[in-house]
Amino acid sequence: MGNPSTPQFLYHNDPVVPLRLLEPDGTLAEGSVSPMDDEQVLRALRLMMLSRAFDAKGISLQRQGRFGTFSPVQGQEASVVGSAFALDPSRDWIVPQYRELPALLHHGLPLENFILYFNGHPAGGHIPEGVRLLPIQISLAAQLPHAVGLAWGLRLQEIDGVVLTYFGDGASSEGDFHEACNLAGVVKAPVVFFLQNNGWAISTPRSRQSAARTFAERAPGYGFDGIVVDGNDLLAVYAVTLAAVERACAGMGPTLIESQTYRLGAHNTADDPTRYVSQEALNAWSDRDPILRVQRYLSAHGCWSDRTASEFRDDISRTIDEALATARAVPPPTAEDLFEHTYAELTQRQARQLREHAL
Amino acid sequence: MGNPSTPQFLYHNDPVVPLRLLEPDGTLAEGSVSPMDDEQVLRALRLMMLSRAFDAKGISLQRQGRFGTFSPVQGQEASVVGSAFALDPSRDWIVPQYRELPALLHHGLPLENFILYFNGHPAGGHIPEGVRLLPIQISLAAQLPHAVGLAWGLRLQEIDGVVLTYFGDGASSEGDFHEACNLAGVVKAPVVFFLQNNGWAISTPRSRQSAARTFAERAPGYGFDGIVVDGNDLLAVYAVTLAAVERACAGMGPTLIESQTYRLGAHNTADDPTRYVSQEALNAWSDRDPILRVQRYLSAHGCWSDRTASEFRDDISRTIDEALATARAVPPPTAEDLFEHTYAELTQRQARQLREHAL
Amino acid sequence: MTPRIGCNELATMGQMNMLEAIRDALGTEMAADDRVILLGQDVGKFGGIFRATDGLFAKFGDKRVFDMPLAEGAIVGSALGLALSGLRPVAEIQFLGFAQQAFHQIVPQVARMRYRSRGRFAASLVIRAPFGGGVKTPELHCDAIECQFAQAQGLKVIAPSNPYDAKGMLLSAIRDPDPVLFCEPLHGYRFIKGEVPLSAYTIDTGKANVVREGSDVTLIAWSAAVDLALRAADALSTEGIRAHVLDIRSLLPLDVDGVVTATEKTGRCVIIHEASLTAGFGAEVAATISRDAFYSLQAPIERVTAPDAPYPLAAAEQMFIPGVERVVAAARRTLEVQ
Amino acid sequence: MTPRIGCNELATMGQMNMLEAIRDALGTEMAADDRVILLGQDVGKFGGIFRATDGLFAKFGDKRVFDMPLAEGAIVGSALGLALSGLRPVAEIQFLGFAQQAFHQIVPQVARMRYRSRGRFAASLVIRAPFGGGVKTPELHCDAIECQFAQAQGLKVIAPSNPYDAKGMLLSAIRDPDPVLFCEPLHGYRFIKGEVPLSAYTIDTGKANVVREGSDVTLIAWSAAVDLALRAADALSTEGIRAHVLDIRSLLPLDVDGVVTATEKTGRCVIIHEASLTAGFGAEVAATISRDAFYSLQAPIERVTAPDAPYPLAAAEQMFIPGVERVVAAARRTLEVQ
Ligand SMILES: Cc1ncc(C[n+]2csc(CCOP(=O)(O)OP(=O)(O)O)c2C)c(N)n1
Ligand SMILES: Cc1ncc(C[n+]2csc(CCOP(=O)(O)OP(=O)(O)O)c2C)c(N)n1
Ligand SMILES: [Mg+2]
Ligand SMILES: [Mg+2]
Repeated sequence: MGNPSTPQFLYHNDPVVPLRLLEPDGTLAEGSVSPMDDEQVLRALRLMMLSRAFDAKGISLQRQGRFGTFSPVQGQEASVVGSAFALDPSRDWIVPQYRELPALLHHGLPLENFILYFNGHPAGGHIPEGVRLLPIQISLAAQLPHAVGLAWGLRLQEIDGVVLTYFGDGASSEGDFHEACNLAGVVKAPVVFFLQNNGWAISTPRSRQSAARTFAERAPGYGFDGIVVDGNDLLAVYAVTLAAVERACAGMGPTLIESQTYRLGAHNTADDPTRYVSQEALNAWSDRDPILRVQRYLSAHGCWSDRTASEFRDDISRTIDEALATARAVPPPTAEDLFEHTYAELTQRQARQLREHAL
Repeated sequence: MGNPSTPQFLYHNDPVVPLRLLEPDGTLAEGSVSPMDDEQVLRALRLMMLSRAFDAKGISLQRQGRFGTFSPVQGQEASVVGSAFALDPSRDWIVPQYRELPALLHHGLPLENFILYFNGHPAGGHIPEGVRLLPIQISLAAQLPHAVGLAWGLRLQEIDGVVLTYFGDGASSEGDFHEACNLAGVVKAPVVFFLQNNGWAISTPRSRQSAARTFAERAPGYGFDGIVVDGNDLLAVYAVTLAAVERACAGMGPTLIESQTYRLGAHNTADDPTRYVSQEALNAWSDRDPILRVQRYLSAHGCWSDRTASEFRDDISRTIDEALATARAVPPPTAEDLFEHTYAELTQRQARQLREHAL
Repeated sequence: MTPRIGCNELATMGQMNMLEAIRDALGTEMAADDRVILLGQDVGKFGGIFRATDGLFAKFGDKRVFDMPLAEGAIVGSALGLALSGLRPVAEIQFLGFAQQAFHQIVPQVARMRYRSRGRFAASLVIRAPFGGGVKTPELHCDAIECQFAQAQGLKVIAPSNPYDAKGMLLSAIRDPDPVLFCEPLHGYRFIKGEVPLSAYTIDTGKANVVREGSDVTLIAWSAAVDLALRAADALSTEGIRAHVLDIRSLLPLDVDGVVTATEKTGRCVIIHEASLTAGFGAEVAATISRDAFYSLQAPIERVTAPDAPYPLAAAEQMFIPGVERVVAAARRTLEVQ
Repeated sequence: MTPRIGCNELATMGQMNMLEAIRDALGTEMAADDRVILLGQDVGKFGGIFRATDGLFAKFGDKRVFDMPLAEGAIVGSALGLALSGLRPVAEIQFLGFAQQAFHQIVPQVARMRYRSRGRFAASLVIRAPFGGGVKTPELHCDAIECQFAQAQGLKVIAPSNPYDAKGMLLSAIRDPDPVLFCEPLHGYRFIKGEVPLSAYTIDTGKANVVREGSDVTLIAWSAAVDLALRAADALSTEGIRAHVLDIRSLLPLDVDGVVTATEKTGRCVIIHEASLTAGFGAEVAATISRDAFYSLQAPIERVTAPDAPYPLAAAEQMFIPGVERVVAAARRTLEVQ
């Protein structure tokens, strides 16, 4: 990464100003060099657009009662995609929260599994063999100690690989955050704590979540570095995450990344954010839309045109429709599904209950 | 406190060098003024010596099977007494862990209650009306959210008072530490987190507890100040705690104080520290004995002589013997004691069980 | 039994669902006692994710209603401290499944403060949390884990089944000197409706309640399962079977006498709950009966519960939740024995 | 029944207490399988506060035995991650009471990983923790809360009563693809002794074990209470009463057939445990019997347990813990019924 945009970690840096490489107008920040080539950026953009399109589709299906409650990514696409692109899916692991669809897809989860999951089909929980991904976590922050244990275990067995775990500003208030970070520091686990500060935990604003100036400032309290990045800047998120991954690979232990972004939509499809989000805040952040920013950047390079845009859109809607069709073709759950995988084998009682159920 | 030794809080200070006012040889550190007058220091010394004497007595009684397992304060007397002296027992609250006997006594707990408690007598749990003290906490760090809630509640009701809570370097790794500090920062609770870093959690050394350079560095992650103090320096501990109490009273919210001290004895009377503590470490810290330091200081002022020493000793052993006698005179627990105070009133089942017990 | 309401009281009654009854209780007690405060995730301006505290922030302001950082342990632990300072906190946990994050504060701390301090300190507080399935929530939002708290001597664990009880029991809980875990039926929030007095009233939370008289078989339940029991009783009545339905209301402490009396009424017992069979609170009810009402028993004690497995994702939940047919079948089985 | 040991095996047997048997199992499996690692507070150089891991740090080094920061949630949560990385973690929680700090990791996380991932990931790990009273420990060190985990479908909750079982069940637990909460009787650590084979062997942890044959009354227990049941059986035998003693060994899953068979043997049942009465696991055992062995029952099912109250401070514990006289009295009561 020996270029002028190498991220500076907290000990050496103002902890409050987020690192930015790409300005909202799509130009590179002064003195910055892009850490991704245009082809990579195009692939990332496709994923960001897929995510945005899936949000829209999911919300509309949900309104028709044809899809379950789920949490859209809208506004956070650079944060999620930039970080996922810094990982090697054949080596690294993702330990997710629940609002990171494009990262899961990039890492190898079939879109139909995600659809099945939020449709409440048991089969949706399955993660294909070989995909280095833990299940979606509903219990906030509970995934963080798992990520640390997994990373530590890889290190103990001298298996290459870094674990990146996603969580929100809200989740960072749970005790599990602290216990996980502290352990990670002690055992120097190759883990990246990727905190998506999207301004909200349901209706609770960032200001009510913590009096800390930044969440990244917590890292020194665990003996490692933290950094704040502009989470709506694909290039900066990618650069910072890549640096953290490389540090972890080099045995330098954990990093806490605070990605400052914004939830442009509702918490989930059951939520009504107009009750608590001001229109001004939304407008301010809409101007910083992460997808527009990348499109402007690519336009300036001559890599983005109305034609590419419409090709992308067609391709994406085909992808989504196919996944929906695949998911729809999965037979409904059976009584066996209720019991299977509780244990490696059915217990006496389960076997009896299953028989009774079948009657 | 407008004197040159006003504690500097972390944002403005090197977080790693502990504040010290009194050198191990009993002289004041350069440019320092004592925050306590000699009469206060004498009273503090008496309590420190009482604590040390009680440790010795308790250990010897325990060996004879006449006292339960308890955790001696030995080595930490300046840390415990200096902090307790900064509080006003008629206004402030203490929320203890379990290794703070002299603070409890100073705050109003009769010594016989403490003896009864560690003798396993139910009556030992009682805290006299008017004494602003929560029960001894066995579940590490669980007391911290209680302290925050109590402090916050006082503030909401505009009742004067600060809550000081004690906990160890070990306890600081629990999720409750994080949740409590974070909440305290958000609601600006008038609470002082007094972390006694005595180098050990049973056999686990400080280095294995956290990779943080200091625990005090965690405070900025919660939006308030932290400070490191020489925990074997009565004057520095007093000064730092008083400043934190005054800040809390003034509505400036919480402070995290890391008192760097050392457990000179065993974890508790069931522990054998020779298995894991090196003799060198013990020697190094014995040279920094907090009681000797105060005695040297007072000697230089002409306030401490062999005669005062022997008067103190006699007075202390009388105090301890009286408390032991009072405790011994309490009748043994009854079946009623098993049930009473579970709820405000006995439940149906409890009433029945008590009747059966009485048969 | 739920008191019959006379004509002259009707003017002072309102038709409410469970949520409205709960909100009404909170507002009533906050107006009456300014020590009562609310805390929890999103309970402020937002009014709670289910709107249980809707309007209370606007009415009582930011010194009485508090949005909390996302940490259940700190919500419960600070509520204990707030209680010790002299306030009467009512804490909301968004879903009972997340009370597991606060388990170490609820069971060994809140429940024990009185005992530990030999009566010096009382943890007079309420923890409200919805639980149970049937509304297609995500994982861990639906788990019926009320029994995991039923060993916590010092705590009261209560679970109303209807709006009338919800309001009265919540008012009693807030006034109770002992801590109360108040488990609310997620399924019933909007579906279960009834007449509720607009004024304040309390209910002896420790007393089981006969919600339907019968002489052939006793159905015992709490929370949303009472509604199921009543529907099963309706179905049974079409076959001429008169079911006696007991709502235990309180798990801890358990009204042993109430359970025994209801069992003796018929000698045949079906216990119904949303949790899985093994180690659900139905076990305690059955065990109590199998000793204290043994001689009245005419048939094996049936438990109709969810199967022994985790609560499944939403598309499978209807197979998981006990339904009317299973209750009816179990009741018939008890009657097949002569 | 614990297998009889032939003469030629004696050379390969050792007299051990519970602790020694546990330590032996850990050392045996660590030598046999280098995926097995130990983690917990003070388990390293210090060998654990009860010395259960004594010598293992010296033998297997700092890549196999880990002193952990003081955070039970992180011990359990990271053990889950370690298991997913391919290791076989055996985590020690110093006292089961402090497993409440990890409740949210044990019940909704460890127990569910297999189910949540539809079999892709197995949480193959063991959590060891001592529990129970009688050794004058401080508050919260003695609480018998094993039943609080017995609703955690996906987890196994087992509790050996003697050194032979302790070793065999621990070896089985470490090899089990499913997560196991291994509850060790604090009281028995040093007091309960027996012959233990020096080689490796496993025990089907899910099968209840008849530890004494009898025909008059069935005593059912687990962990330290089995020893109590045996002492009560001795006392009863002096009155000519032959007690049948069943050690259920496993709470979750429960060996329903084993419980039913043992009950049918005598038709009279006393269940014994260290936890308080209400919602203790005895309730599940009694409830199971009251349905599945109902027709064999000759008398009310008795439960001999601690009273409904928190575990008291040490000087009162002897009044709290169930003793031989109470078991004998309960057994006699069941026999008074004709
Ligand atoms: C332990 C726990 N407590 C409460 C909830 C309910 N809940 C679901 S999402 C959410 C807010 C999460 O905020 P954040 O972590 O910032 O993530 P975001 O939704 O903003 O992506 C809450 C409180 C939960 N799922 N888990
Ligand atoms: C939640 C919890 N886990 C474990 C224990 C067992 N235990 C008792 S004291 C102790 C060490 C505490 O260390 P620290 O907080 O530094 O306090 P110190 O003993 O050094 O004063 C441990 C692990 C406990 N009491 N509570
Ligand atoms: Mg958020
Ligand atoms: Mg310590």
